This record gives sequence, C-alpha cells and structure tokens, in this order.
Amino acid sequence: MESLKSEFPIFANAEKEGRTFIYFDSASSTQKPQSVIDAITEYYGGYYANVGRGLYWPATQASNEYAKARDKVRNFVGAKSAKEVIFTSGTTDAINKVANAVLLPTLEADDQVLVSEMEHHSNFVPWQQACIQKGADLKVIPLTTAHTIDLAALKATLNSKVKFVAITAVSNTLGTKNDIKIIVRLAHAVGALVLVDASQLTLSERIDVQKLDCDFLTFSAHKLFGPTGIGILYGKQALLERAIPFSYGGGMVALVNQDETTFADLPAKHEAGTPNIAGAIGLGAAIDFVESIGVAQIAKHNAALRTYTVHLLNQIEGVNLLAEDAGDASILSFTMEGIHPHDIATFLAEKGIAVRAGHHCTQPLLKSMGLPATVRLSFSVYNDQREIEQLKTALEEIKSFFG
Amino acid sequence: MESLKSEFPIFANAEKEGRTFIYFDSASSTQKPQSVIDAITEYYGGYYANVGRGLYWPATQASNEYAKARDKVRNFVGAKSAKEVIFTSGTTDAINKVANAVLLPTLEADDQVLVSEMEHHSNFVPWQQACIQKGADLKVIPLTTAHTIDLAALKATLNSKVKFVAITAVSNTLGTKNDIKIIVRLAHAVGALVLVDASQLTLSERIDVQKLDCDFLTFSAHKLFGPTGIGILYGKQALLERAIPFSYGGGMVALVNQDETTFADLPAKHEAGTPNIAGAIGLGAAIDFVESIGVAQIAKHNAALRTYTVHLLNQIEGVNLLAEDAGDASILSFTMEGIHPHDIATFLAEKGIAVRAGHHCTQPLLKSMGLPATVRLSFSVYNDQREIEQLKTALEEIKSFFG
Amino acid sequence: MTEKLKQLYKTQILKHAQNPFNEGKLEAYTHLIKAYNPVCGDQFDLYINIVDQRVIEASFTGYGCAISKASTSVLAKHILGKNKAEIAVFVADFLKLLDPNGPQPLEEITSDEELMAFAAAREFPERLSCANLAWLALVKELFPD
Amino acid sequence: MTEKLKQLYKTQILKHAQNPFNEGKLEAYTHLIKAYNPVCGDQFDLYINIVDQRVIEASFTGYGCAISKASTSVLAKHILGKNKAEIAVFVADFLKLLDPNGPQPLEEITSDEELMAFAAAREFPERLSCANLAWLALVKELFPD
Ligand SMILES: Cc1ncc(COP(=O)(O)O)c(C=O)c1O
Ligand SMILES: Cc1ncc(COP(=O)(O)O)c(C=O)c1O
Repeated sequence: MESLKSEFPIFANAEKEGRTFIYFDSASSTQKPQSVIDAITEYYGGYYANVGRGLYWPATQASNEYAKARDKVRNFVGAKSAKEVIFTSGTTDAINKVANAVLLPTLEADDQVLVSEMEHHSNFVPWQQACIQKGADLKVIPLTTAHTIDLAALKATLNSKVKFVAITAVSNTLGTKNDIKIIVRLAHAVGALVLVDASQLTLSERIDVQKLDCDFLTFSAHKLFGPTGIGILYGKQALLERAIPFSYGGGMVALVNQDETTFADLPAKHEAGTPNIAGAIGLGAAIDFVESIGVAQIAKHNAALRTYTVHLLNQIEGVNLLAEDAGDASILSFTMEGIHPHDIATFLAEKGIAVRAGHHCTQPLLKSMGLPATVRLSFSVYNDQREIEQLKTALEEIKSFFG
Repeated sequence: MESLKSEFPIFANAEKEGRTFIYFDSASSTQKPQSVIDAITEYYGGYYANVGRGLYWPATQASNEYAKARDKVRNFVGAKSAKEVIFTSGTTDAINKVANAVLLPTLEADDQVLVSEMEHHSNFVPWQQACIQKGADLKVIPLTTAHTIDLAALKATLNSKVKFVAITAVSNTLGTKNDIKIIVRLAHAVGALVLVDASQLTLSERIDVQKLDCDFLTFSAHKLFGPTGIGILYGKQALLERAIPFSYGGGMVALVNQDETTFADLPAKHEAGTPNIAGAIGLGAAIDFVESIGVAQIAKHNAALRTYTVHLLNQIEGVNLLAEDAGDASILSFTMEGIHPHDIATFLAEKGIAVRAGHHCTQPLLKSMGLPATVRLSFSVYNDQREIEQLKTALEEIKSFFG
Repeated sequence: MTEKLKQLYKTQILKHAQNPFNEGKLEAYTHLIKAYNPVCGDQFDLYINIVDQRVIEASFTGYGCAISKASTSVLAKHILGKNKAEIAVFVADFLKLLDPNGPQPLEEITSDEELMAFAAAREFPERLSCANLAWLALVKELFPD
Repeated sequence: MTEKLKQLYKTQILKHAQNPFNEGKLEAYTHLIKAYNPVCGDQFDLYINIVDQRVIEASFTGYGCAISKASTSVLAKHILGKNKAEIAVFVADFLKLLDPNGPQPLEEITSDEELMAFAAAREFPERLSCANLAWLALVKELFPD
C-alpha cells in the first residue's frame, strides 16, 4: 500500500510553512483525513441542528446522519443491533460509565475484579477505585515474557468471586496483542463479565463482537482518524437494558414526574443531553475512510513499517527494542543506553519527528519492566519507509551528540 | 445591531440550494459562525495532536490552544483561576458529575435537595435520582404567576437539611429569569451549595461567578455558537479540590500503584482521558465571537426581536403567548387555540421556518401550567424583523387552513 | 402551502381530526388501551369492546396533534367488525403505508383513501410517531409477545 | 542539530548531566528532598546539610533526563554556603531564567554561565518541568506553603 499522506491536509500545510513533520505518534491520536474534516464542516455549515425532536429540515438531516453514524459503528464492530452502540465522549468515559452503572451497583466486599499489568490507566484506575470504594479486590494479571497476558495466571486467578474482567486487546506501549476470545471464554466460565479496551485494536484487525463474545467493548474515534470528544461503548443488549442509565437528563427520559422518572429505550437511555453530533458524524466519516482502505490493509501497512523499523534500529548499538517480536503490531517502544527518552524525543521533535516519550499512561507496566520511561513509535497510513530512514539517521546523531 | 446572518455559512448555503431557512430554535442550539468552524478545521488540518505530553510542535501548539480556550472561559465567566474551569461534554454531563462527585458521597437519608419547577430535565432528573438512591427528599420550588422561582416559597423551604440547590438562571421554555444572587445568598445562609444551570444565561447577561457567588455553574458550548460535545463546569476551587475526581483514567493521575492512585492537581484532576480538544478550541473561538459583539448587545438584539414578536403575534386571534412580559428574554413560547403545536411546527417547517414544539425537556413545568406542549420561538444574532413578519404570515395561513 | 404538506393534511386527515369517529368513552369495553407519546405529550385512550372474538364497538378520548388524532380516529373506525387475525393484518398494512421504504404504489396495500392518506407521512419521518401512536399501543395490548 | 537545540543542551548542561556535582548520598544531612515528576518518571533525592543556618553540604541521587539531572546538579552545587534567605532569592532568580516571559537580557538575572544556560528552556516549554523539578521540590521543603 502507498502512503496515504496526501489525504491528510496537515502534512501539506506543514510543508507549505516549511516545517518538516514526520508523525510517529498515532497510538496517541491519529491525524485526520480531509473527508473527516469535511464531514464536520458540512454539518456545521450545511445542516446544523440539534438531533431528536426538531421537525425542520436541518434537524431531520442531522438526526439521519447521527443515526447513520451509529449504524456504521454497528457494522464496524459487528454488533447485532444499533441499540448496542452507545456514543460516549471517549474510551475513558465509556469505561467509567460501565464501572459506575454496571459494576458498582452489584459489587460487594470480597468480590474480585481482574485487570492486566499492561492496562492503560483509563482501564485500570476506574476499576481500582471501584474496588477501593466497595472493599473488593483488584487482581492484576501478570504478563508472559512475550508481554501478553499470561493465560495460565489468568486461569489460576479466575474463580466465582470474580465479577468483572477488564482487559486491553493491544498494549498501547508495546503493541503486543492478547487473545481476547480465550480470555472471554475463561471469564464467562466463572460468570464474570468482560470489557475489552479496543482503543488500539480498531486498526489492527477487523472487530467482530459476536465472535469475541465480549460483553462490552470500547474505543475512541480520535485514534481511528476521527474527531476528539467521541467514543463508542458496545454492550450486549440485555446488559445495557439491565444497567442503570449512564447519566440522567434530556433525551433519555420517557416520563418525568416529581417522584420518579421512566427512561427511554436503548440506545437513548444511556445518552443523556445533547450528544456530540459533529463528533458522531465525523466518526462515521472516519469509519467510511477506514472501510474504503480495509482494516487488514492498514494493519499490514503498519506492521511492515514496524518490521522495517526493527531492522534499522537494531543496527544502532545501544538501542534496546521492547517486545521486538510482536510482528503484526503498529507500535514499537525502545530505549537507548545512557540517553533519557525525553532527551531523545526533544531531539527528534527539533527535527520535526514526532514520537512519544514517557510511561504512556501505563505506569504499572513500566514498573513491572523496571523502566521509568520509553520512547514509543507508532505507525499509520501516512508513514513510509523513507521516514523511518530519517528517524534512524536522527537517532545516530543523537547518539553521537550525547556519546 | 444588524443581523449577523452573513457570518453563519448555513444561511448562504441554504439559499444556494434554494431552500428558505429561518431559524428560531437557538435555545435548542445555535448556528455556527465561520470563525468557529475555521478554528476547528485549522486544528484538524494544521496542528492536530493530542494535548498534555507531546514534545513536538503540533502537540505544543494544541496544548497552548487548549489552555488558551480554558482561559477564555475563565474570563468569560469571571472565575478567579483557570483551575476553576473544568471541560465537560456538556451541561448534562457537568450536572451529573456534580451530582455524583459532590452531592452523592455526602448525601444522607432525610437530607433535602431543592430544584425548581422550571428545570430542564438535565437539571432535575440527576438530583431526583440521587435523592431516590439515598432516601433523601427532592423539593420542587414552585413559580410565581410571573413564571420565576417563588422566592417566598424558597425561603420557606430552606432549612439546615437542605444540602444542595440546583436552579436554572433562565427558563429554556419561557425565557423568564431568576434572581440568582438572592437565591445563592438564601441557600448559603442555611449552608447549602448552589449549582446554577446557565445554559440559557450565557447570551442573556454578562456572567460573573464571583458576584453571583454560586458554587457551581454550567453551560454548553453548542448554545453559544460553539461546537457540540463540549461544555463547562465552573466550580469554586476549594470545592473542586475537595470533590472526588469526576472520573478516572489517563491525564488525571499522578502516581498509579496497584493498590492506590494519587491524582493530579486541578483542573486535570477532573478531566480523565483525551479531552474534546477540537471542542475546547471551537468554544474558545465562539467566546471570541461573542466578545467581539458583546453579550449585552446580543441580549438587546434578541430582546428587541422578542418584543416585536409579541407585538405581531398578539394581532392574531387565538394565539396565546406565555410569559409575555419577560421583556429581556430571547425565548417566547405560545399555543394556538385548536391547533396542536406539532401541527404548527410541521407547517412552519414546510415554509423553512424552524421552531420547536413539545415540552422542551421541561415536563414538570408544562404539567404545572396544564399544557401538553408549546411552540417555542428563540432568537439570536442571525434573526431579523422581516423573518418575524414572515412567521406571522405563516401563522395566519395555518390558522385559516385549520380554521 | 406546499403540495407535500397538503398531502399530509389531506382532507381525509383533517376531517377525522376535526370530526373524529366516536370520540368519547364506551360504557362497556373489553380493552382500554393507553397510547402516550412522552416526546410530544400526545395522549389517547382507546376503548374497544370485543364480543365473540370480534370488535363490536370502539371509541377514544384524548389529546394530540391532527395526525395522531386522525390516525386514532381512523383506527377506531376501521377495526369495527374485525377479529384479532384481521386486526393483525390490518395494522401491519397500515404500518407499511407509513414506511418510507414501504411498497409502491400504495394500491398494493390498500384502496381505502382514508387509510392511504396517511402515506403522506412517509415524507415526514418526524411525524411517524404521531401517525402510528395508537396503532403500536393496540398491537402491544392485543399481541403481547 | 538546530541552534535552538544546541542552546538547550549547551555544554554547560551536558557537562553537569554527564559529570554531575556530588552525586551520591550524604552521610549526615538535615534535609532529604524527594523530587518526582510522575509525568516522565524523573526522580531525584536531594540531600542537604544545613548547619548554623547555612548549607554546608549538598548532593543528590536519582534518574532523569539530561535537563533535569543537570539542573539538580547545578542546584546542589550552587546552594552551598547559602542561608535560607539567600536560597529564596537564588531559586526565584533561576525560575525567572526559565520563564518565557522572564527578564531580558539574562544578565539582569545572573552572570553565571552555568545558570544562564538553562534559559534555553524558555524555548522548550514542554521541558520546563524537567528544568525546575528539583528546584520546586526544594522550595516546598524549605518554604512550605
Ligand atoms: C436550561 C437548560 N438546561 C440544560 C440543558 C441541557 O444541555 P445539554 O443538552 O447541552 O447538555 C439545556 C439545553 O438543552 C437547557 O436549555
Ligand atoms: C489502550 C488504551 N486504552 C485507553 C486509552 C484512553 O483513550 P481516551 O484517552 O481516548 O479516553 C488509550 C489512549 O490513550 C489507550 O491506548
């Protein structure tokens, strides 16, 4: 696959201003194609209205586009029904909502909740705090030497006290991928519900929630070429129906009386207030963009770039690649002997090369690896081999500067 | 003030397509000026990056713009510090967060929470549900015949059991305005906290949270010429510091250990996950737009249109104006004898005139007035007198059609 | 007045809205069906008397827009004499009339002008919940699943 | 290598990062100051021995980027011999050096090249928290609230 740089206006704009811009930070957030930007401006400039109740043409059109976006998501994750697709403001918001509305009301002291050592803080702290609040136990499943969830340890930990298992599909720090299907099967066998953090999975493989059989799955649009402020919670219909509303307000009620309120049906029940309509429409356009290329194609492109990077960086002495063998990933973390990740990132930034240095919101993982920080590269459809060669040259320069 | 229609591209675009578009539904959501749309596309197409931790130029620029937006809000509401400004996904989200993180942890059975009869469902149901959950009492303060909160009734209801008072500054159905300063003083006298729903206040008068002395104040960007999916919670610093975090995840932590987590300082503490960066930047641009005209100017323009509407509609027999005397409002509800609001709205929509028909998410208010629904007009900077004349003609036609 | 709109409020519908069929309560009835649309506040009580498996009387009370009122009135009028199986077919046909993706031409569904008039709602998806309000409530009552 | 960057990592800073002043623990000390930046994981322990109101010894241990390490090293070196009032002025001046809106020319603040080198951080606001890490921790310890 050719690089799709030309579809992303930021690169041409940077060039026009005489700035180099090589973007290796897509795991934090992807750049936006023109089609996504256009979808948003067309809404704001062409048919802007609130959704839900207006009888005039922009309201109808906005409501239609909002519904279409939901249906694109339904198709994208393979959900049975659009009722199973709840718009949130992002992954973090979605996870907090499940923790509050699904787990907390039934969690009791001595119950257990499982997460893994590789979780992003957003899929760690909400469960930890819920456990603290209720006196329940948070169990952190360790990783194998290949940096994936240790299934033997998971099996050994699962028992009937485990109410919930929250795991990421792909490590945002290392790129390694867990076997979600098996984890779900094991968890269901003891009656636990499973939430899958798919933030880094959406561009790595075609998601099929029915095959995965997970109870909840979440991701953010902004990592998928979509806008900020919008994310998805997929949930099995029966579970979403059973849960108390995620929040309360306009749009999610049926009848409001002084003493009680009855609630609307799914998905409205869990979406109080004016939604992020532009966000949903932008996400719809982002999914169209992804589908027009194909998730498998994107994943292949990214993995090839990672392989090439592994090849080149291994030629630099003192570079230490982490989870080097995670072959089909789009993320690659490394350190360099004697040079701190932040110094590396600052040097690269001065050359217009964007990477991330730090703990990547995975302090428990870094602690387990005995590292204070890494440099993280993450690849996407606008990257190419030449950029990786430039990265290599820059790293060699850094080495000799600090050497 | 002249109509500012030309700054809002939707009107020119509608005209290009040969559609009439007269928009009287700004209380639901305002249209967007070109400057706001541009701020969003410039971000996505010019310096897109996640905020917070990137060391490369788009990350720096995005973080700066995000911080600038917060400071524009701080100035817009007169807060002491940008730490008192929390971005949320909207008013409804903000109210739910205060109910969950401020009220619920301290609410006890037999405590009381006060709201008014004119509240939007978003400032009613969260408090009601919190009370139901804890066995506390929700008291609904009635309105005077002038359709504002009955201060005598409020005074009579306030007592030391009242922990929280949640009131709207302006009725989104009638346009009537409450005396927030007095309400805050009365509530504070019994030790209750006060949240002000300022959704409809932002374009009605210059807000000064220090003068109002309210504890919390919230509004949504989309009613203020800004984007969807972003809103503001102002809170007094000491209260925001005392509150448990609104949600948990990336960006709001300091140290994450297996057993406990320490949290970042304000405002990060209450903003878990990747924020709606484009939304915040768009809101910043919207505030610039408002400031360039002046809130007082906007309010005057809108009130003048309302006065003219009252004058014209009173000439149609069978039209019944609600809260006709709320002189400085930008909202006007009415009914017509023998013709249902939805039929009126459909007729107007066919003529390209956008109004809202229904309960406007204020079922308790409509119930108290014995009305199932009203037609609501709301005015903004892109409206002018000629449009109101067209409305009048249309209403006369409707009357003769159904007559 | 646009053509589309005239279609929607065709004389058939206005007639029923202004002079509804059998408005009022029944003295004796086997079913009282409460149809309520919280979004717009429309509210109808539909009274039906089924004797020997057939509807022998129907009436309604309530408040709503022209569309919902007329559709309730037409419903009350047209289920007279029908048994449950016939009602099921009748309601299904009516819902097809309202469906923007429903059969064309309308004559495939019905030849009754009073019913056909509601097909104009196909152009007004926001008003669908007015047109089918009483009908869906009836289905829920007679065919709980 | 851009000029801006060379400025940032001036020989002064690299020198301290690579050959820090008094790295190691003190045997005896009156203050142990823990400086930690959770965002990047940088972590230093600063040991200070104050006798008769004056700093007679200072050292540090820990791990961090070149900027944070050098700034900690420079701090340990320069507070030697100072009393609390002098430290207050000294730290305030250093923070002015880092402030993008701080005084110009730098000579208004200091003539010490080792300190002045850090003014390059004015161009790198993201690295500010590296440059002031140990300094803010010191302020917190010596001048609580
Ligand atoms: C008075 C009032 N409160 C709350 C809201 C809810 O705002 P949002 O839907 O943006 O959360 C609205 C607008 O719908 C309103 O007018
Ligand atoms: C694996 C993983 N989980 C959760 C998140 C949080 O997503 P967001 O910040 O969009 O809520 C991220 C991204 O930051 C991530 O990579």
